[in-house]
Amino acid sequence: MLRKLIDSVGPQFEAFKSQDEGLGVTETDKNIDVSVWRGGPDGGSFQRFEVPKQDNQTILDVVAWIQQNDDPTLSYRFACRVGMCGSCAMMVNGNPRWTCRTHVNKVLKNDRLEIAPLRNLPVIKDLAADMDPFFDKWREAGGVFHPTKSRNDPVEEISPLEEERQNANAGIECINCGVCYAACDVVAGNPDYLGPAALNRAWTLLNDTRDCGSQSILAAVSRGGGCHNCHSMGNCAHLCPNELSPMTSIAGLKRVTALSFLRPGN
Amino acid sequence: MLDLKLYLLQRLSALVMAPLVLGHLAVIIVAVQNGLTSEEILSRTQGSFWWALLYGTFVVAVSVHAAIGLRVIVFETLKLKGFALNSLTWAIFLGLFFMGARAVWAVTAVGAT
Amino acid sequence: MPLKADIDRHDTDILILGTGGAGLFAALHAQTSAPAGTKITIAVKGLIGKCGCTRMVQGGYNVALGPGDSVERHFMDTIVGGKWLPNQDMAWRLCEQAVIRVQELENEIGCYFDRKDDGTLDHKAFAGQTADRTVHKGDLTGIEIINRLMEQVLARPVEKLQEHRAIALIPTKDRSAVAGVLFVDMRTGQFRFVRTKTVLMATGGGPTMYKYHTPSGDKTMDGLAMALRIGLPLRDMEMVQFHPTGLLGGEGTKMTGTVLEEGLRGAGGHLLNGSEHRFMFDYDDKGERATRDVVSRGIYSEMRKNNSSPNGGVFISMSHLGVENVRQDFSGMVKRCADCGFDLAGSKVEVVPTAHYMMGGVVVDPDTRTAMEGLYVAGEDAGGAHGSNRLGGNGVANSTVYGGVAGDTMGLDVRKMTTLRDPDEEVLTAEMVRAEHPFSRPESHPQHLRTKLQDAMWNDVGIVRGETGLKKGITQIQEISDELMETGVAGDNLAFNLSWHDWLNLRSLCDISEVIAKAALARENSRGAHYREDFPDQGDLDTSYFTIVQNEGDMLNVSREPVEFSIVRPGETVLPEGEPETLVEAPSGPPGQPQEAAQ
Amino acid sequence: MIRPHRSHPLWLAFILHRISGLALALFLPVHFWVLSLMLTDRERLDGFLLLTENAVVKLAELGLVFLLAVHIFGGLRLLAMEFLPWTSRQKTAAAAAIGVSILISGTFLLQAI
Ligand SMILES: Cc1cc2nc3c(=O)[nH]c(=O)nc-3n(C[C@H](O)[C@H](O)[C@H](O)COP(=O)(O)OP(=O)(O)OC[C@H]3O[C@@H](n4cnc5c(N)ncnc54)[C@H](O)[C@@H]3O)c2cc1C
Ligand code: HEM
Ligand code: SF4
Ligand code: F3S
Ligand code: FES
Repeated sequence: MLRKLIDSVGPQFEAFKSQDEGLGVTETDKNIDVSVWRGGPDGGSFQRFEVPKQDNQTILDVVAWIQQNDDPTLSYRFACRVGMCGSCAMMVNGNPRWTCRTHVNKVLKNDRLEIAPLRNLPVIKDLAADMDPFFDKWREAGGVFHPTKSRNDPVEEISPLEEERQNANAGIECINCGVCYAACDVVAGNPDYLGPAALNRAWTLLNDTRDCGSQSILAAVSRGGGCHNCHSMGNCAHLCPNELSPMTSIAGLKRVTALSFLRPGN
Repeated sequence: MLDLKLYLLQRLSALVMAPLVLGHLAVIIVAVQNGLTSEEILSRTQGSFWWALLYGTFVVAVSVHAAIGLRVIVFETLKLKGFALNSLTWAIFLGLFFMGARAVWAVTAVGAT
Repeated sequence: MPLKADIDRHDTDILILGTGGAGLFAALHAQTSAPAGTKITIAVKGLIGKCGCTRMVQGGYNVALGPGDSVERHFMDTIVGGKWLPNQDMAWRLCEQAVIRVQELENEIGCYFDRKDDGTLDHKAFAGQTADRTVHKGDLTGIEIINRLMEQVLARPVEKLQEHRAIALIPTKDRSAVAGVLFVDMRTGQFRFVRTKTVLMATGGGPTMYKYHTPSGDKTMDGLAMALRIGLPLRDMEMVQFHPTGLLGGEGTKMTGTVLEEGLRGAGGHLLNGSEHRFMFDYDDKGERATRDVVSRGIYSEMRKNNSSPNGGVFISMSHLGVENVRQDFSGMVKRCADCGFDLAGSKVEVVPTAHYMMGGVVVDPDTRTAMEGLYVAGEDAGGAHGSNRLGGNGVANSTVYGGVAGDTMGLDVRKMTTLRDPDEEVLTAEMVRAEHPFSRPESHPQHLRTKLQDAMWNDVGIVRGETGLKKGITQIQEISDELMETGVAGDNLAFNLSWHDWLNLRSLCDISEVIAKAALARENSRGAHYREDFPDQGDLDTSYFTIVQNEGDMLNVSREPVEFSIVRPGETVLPEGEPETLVEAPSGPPGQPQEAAQ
Repeated sequence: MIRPHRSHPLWLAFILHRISGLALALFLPVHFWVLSLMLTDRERLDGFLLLTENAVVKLAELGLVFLLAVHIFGGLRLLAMEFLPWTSRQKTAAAAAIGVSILISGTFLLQAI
């Protein structure tokens, strides 16, 4: 019963179950047994590869090694290779992660890895997911600056010590990698849910004193798929590689939307 | 699926219930100590306007609260939507409300003896 | 292999290649400057806003808004820093417009740059600058700029072609104008030809043909290679900027080459060679705090003397500054190293100079127009604004300023262009054949060739150059290039076929590597980023010239052109009389105060 | 058993809250039904209440009170997190919620025996 309940929370990738996050011992001249998901929008399956272990090796390096040395048809995506662009996220041993900055030792269990495309998004091919729905929701959540001034005005003076600015700064360094989106079971269960990253962005905008779109943002995050669907399960904050807490931002949205509903004058 | 209004209803009902349930728990702990009989329950509650109000409020709140709560779980796990989901929510609400109302009536109405 | 018949044809009015600072700004500006009903399309090799180098900008953005600073001062620093080679009209425009652009970024786009506690903008002082000038958002400035730009573009009715790789500019039959751009839709592998009235090339250079390099993986000189093939002149191509401290994690990892902040050295970090000797004072009085090119050459010399660390670089050591302090002051860098398995705060980390930026590019005018009608170039693809050396903070200023200028210019020019031009179908076919070439050769992954090219460029066309090495380098590049043409890729499934794109990447890199090597051979002096062992002098400033490389009948033609001192001559200044030479205090550098955090 | 992306205290708090809510929603109608026996069938009710002396029934009752405690404190934690801006201590709060509920049900158990 419990098992079923836990499973029923959302459809899952059949993931290799590992809870060990500790840094393992480095042993070279060993191979890693890697299962890589292959397929497209219509489904697929895991394929196994042997990859030589190296001292310094990220998950992205493992994937690239396979494509460059074993199977040239393997598809995946990356750009910056250093944790800035958010292009390279994949499911690694069941957890969504930025692969370019995940050292193999951090996730390796019994010399095994399982790598799959990011959860909760359509697959293009193999490890490359289609991120459009993620960005569509970013936009739906009101995620664009609404200006009041122009390029001919001086830069506004805003103290970084102001509370609102601090709220905004706390969430602003999001690289839209989609890790939180893949980690959230509400997204899995509710395809309309805007998701942690989009809502986090909405919260930073709401706290930006230069932005004049508060009303439209509040309306956008209060609709059917809005912030009120979040159960504060915290997978987003737990796994965000930049240590942001979309959960906290969403709680902020809940608070502000509720207050503005109860006190419409404000 | 939760929008702002359902969310607020659920949170408000929870806030209403919190003190009631905590109080109820305390009563149970005391009551159970002496063993439960219907006599005992009734002697405490029967004819009391305040008990009726208390339990009545709880029933309303819990019907709202649980209906919305179950609605969310059903939506997320069974993917029920639209009319079916709304009907289910109302059914749970009404079912709980009537059963609850009957129970309150049973425990508090005068003259049942 | 028969030619794939299914080429999709598509029309637009304004086509933009790339979504870095230049591409995204162009899309926004074109939207406002073009007449209503103009169709705007943005096409990019990766996902919108998630590829390219603007996103990777750490240190910040140069703008003359700091205390006492002026456009004149910013301009003079740019000219002096570029060793008198910059196109002065472009440099002036860069400095002047940066002010507007930063205000636009803040007020209209929604970027928030760090403030001082009193609410005013915080300006850092980078090396080579005479005022506190660099605005930033922590050390993740590029993420803030690109995320906000991306949001604006996503919210607008701009047609988006993601994971579309431009493979050729297609001219009209008479070669006077550009008719459109040929793409590979990477997701399906299909060819797509987009006819357009105007094209902005903003594919962002990026010297990834060096063994150690900083730019993002999608940047492989495609733009310059396309420009070269269509016959456009490239200038300053020998000018490749190296960053002294790239992370060195060994051969097997892509994180090798990525930047470790220069603030580490500014704060007092030590560079140690293989035998733990602090060697920088052997090269310069300022030790680790010497300028970027000096430190890069110092490290390179140690490496050549085999005084190197296990992976063939040197060490940066921070722990003497206090492990906790380092952890606090450089939390981003410490975390980045830790994710890769290194302890920056507590022990030594291996570093190596790493190829960072292309000063050279297509010859353009200050309105981003090229010699070919309908073709515009902005950002790192365009040459001229930086001359022989780019100041830290001028890179993102350049791409955002000129991206906006390009958008404005195209919006105006497109009014005069009433019809779409028809492509030279022969060129179109030839370009498809060219791209499909590897399908006709025996299959073998081109990665080993890329490694070979990167070694050749690093060893012979790198930080320290000489005639013998350059000639050897050119021969090697040609050999690798020939070998590439005999290396095949299986063509049976072209959908998201990265191996095919690896091949195409390497094709572009080979083409431009040859240009760099030949331009380097032609410059017989040492200026800025270009250092010739056999000609260590900077040469006469008054007769400064820049190099031009152009493709003529499949031959690379290298020539020199004199720099026009249109605004200021060597020895003169545009600063008003009595202005102090510098507003920055002498870099005494208390720990934690990076003086040279230029990226 | 728990999938890796869920192995952290906040998710545990969430699932406990959900399971307890669900179980309560299923139990509540039974509870209401028992009480409404008051109206119709006093004998059966007393028989039923006698059963509370029975260990099994006691255990079930205990479980429900435990669930109620878990759910309330989980719910109060959520309400606090959403409506009070002190938000950084959720993990501690989650743990505390479980702790307190165990305490309460423990008291109940001791008293009842
Ligand atoms: C690590 C790092 C740190 C830096 N830090 C600073 C700094 O602090 N300050 C500073 O001023 N400068 C800095 N720079 C330099 C600065 O980032 C660049 O000069 C500038 O951003 C270039 O902008 P761009 O728009 O021309 O190109 P990019 O931002 O690189 O964008 C190029 C775009 O073109 C696309 N593209 C490439 N090829 C094709 C093709 N064939 N078809 C379609 N699209 C294509 C790419 O995918 C990308 O979207 C840094 C660079 C790096 C690498
Ligand atoms: C008395 C105090 C109570 C409080 C403070 C409380 C609080 C809450 C809160 C805040 C939620 C929202 C959880 C979320 O969105 O993730 C919730 C959900 C729920 N509650 Fe309660 N509740 C109380 C009593 C009850 C009772 C008595 C029942 C039983 C009928 C109940 C049944 C539910 C259900 C079924 C859910 C849905 C769970 C989910 O969505 O995961 N609650 N409760
Ligand atoms: S909030 Fe964190 S996990 Fe989510 S998209 Fe942003 S950076 Fe990625
Ligand atoms: S994981 Fe999902 S439920 Fe809320 S706290 Fe994060 S968005
Ligand atoms: S490749 Fe850019 S975040 Fe990993």
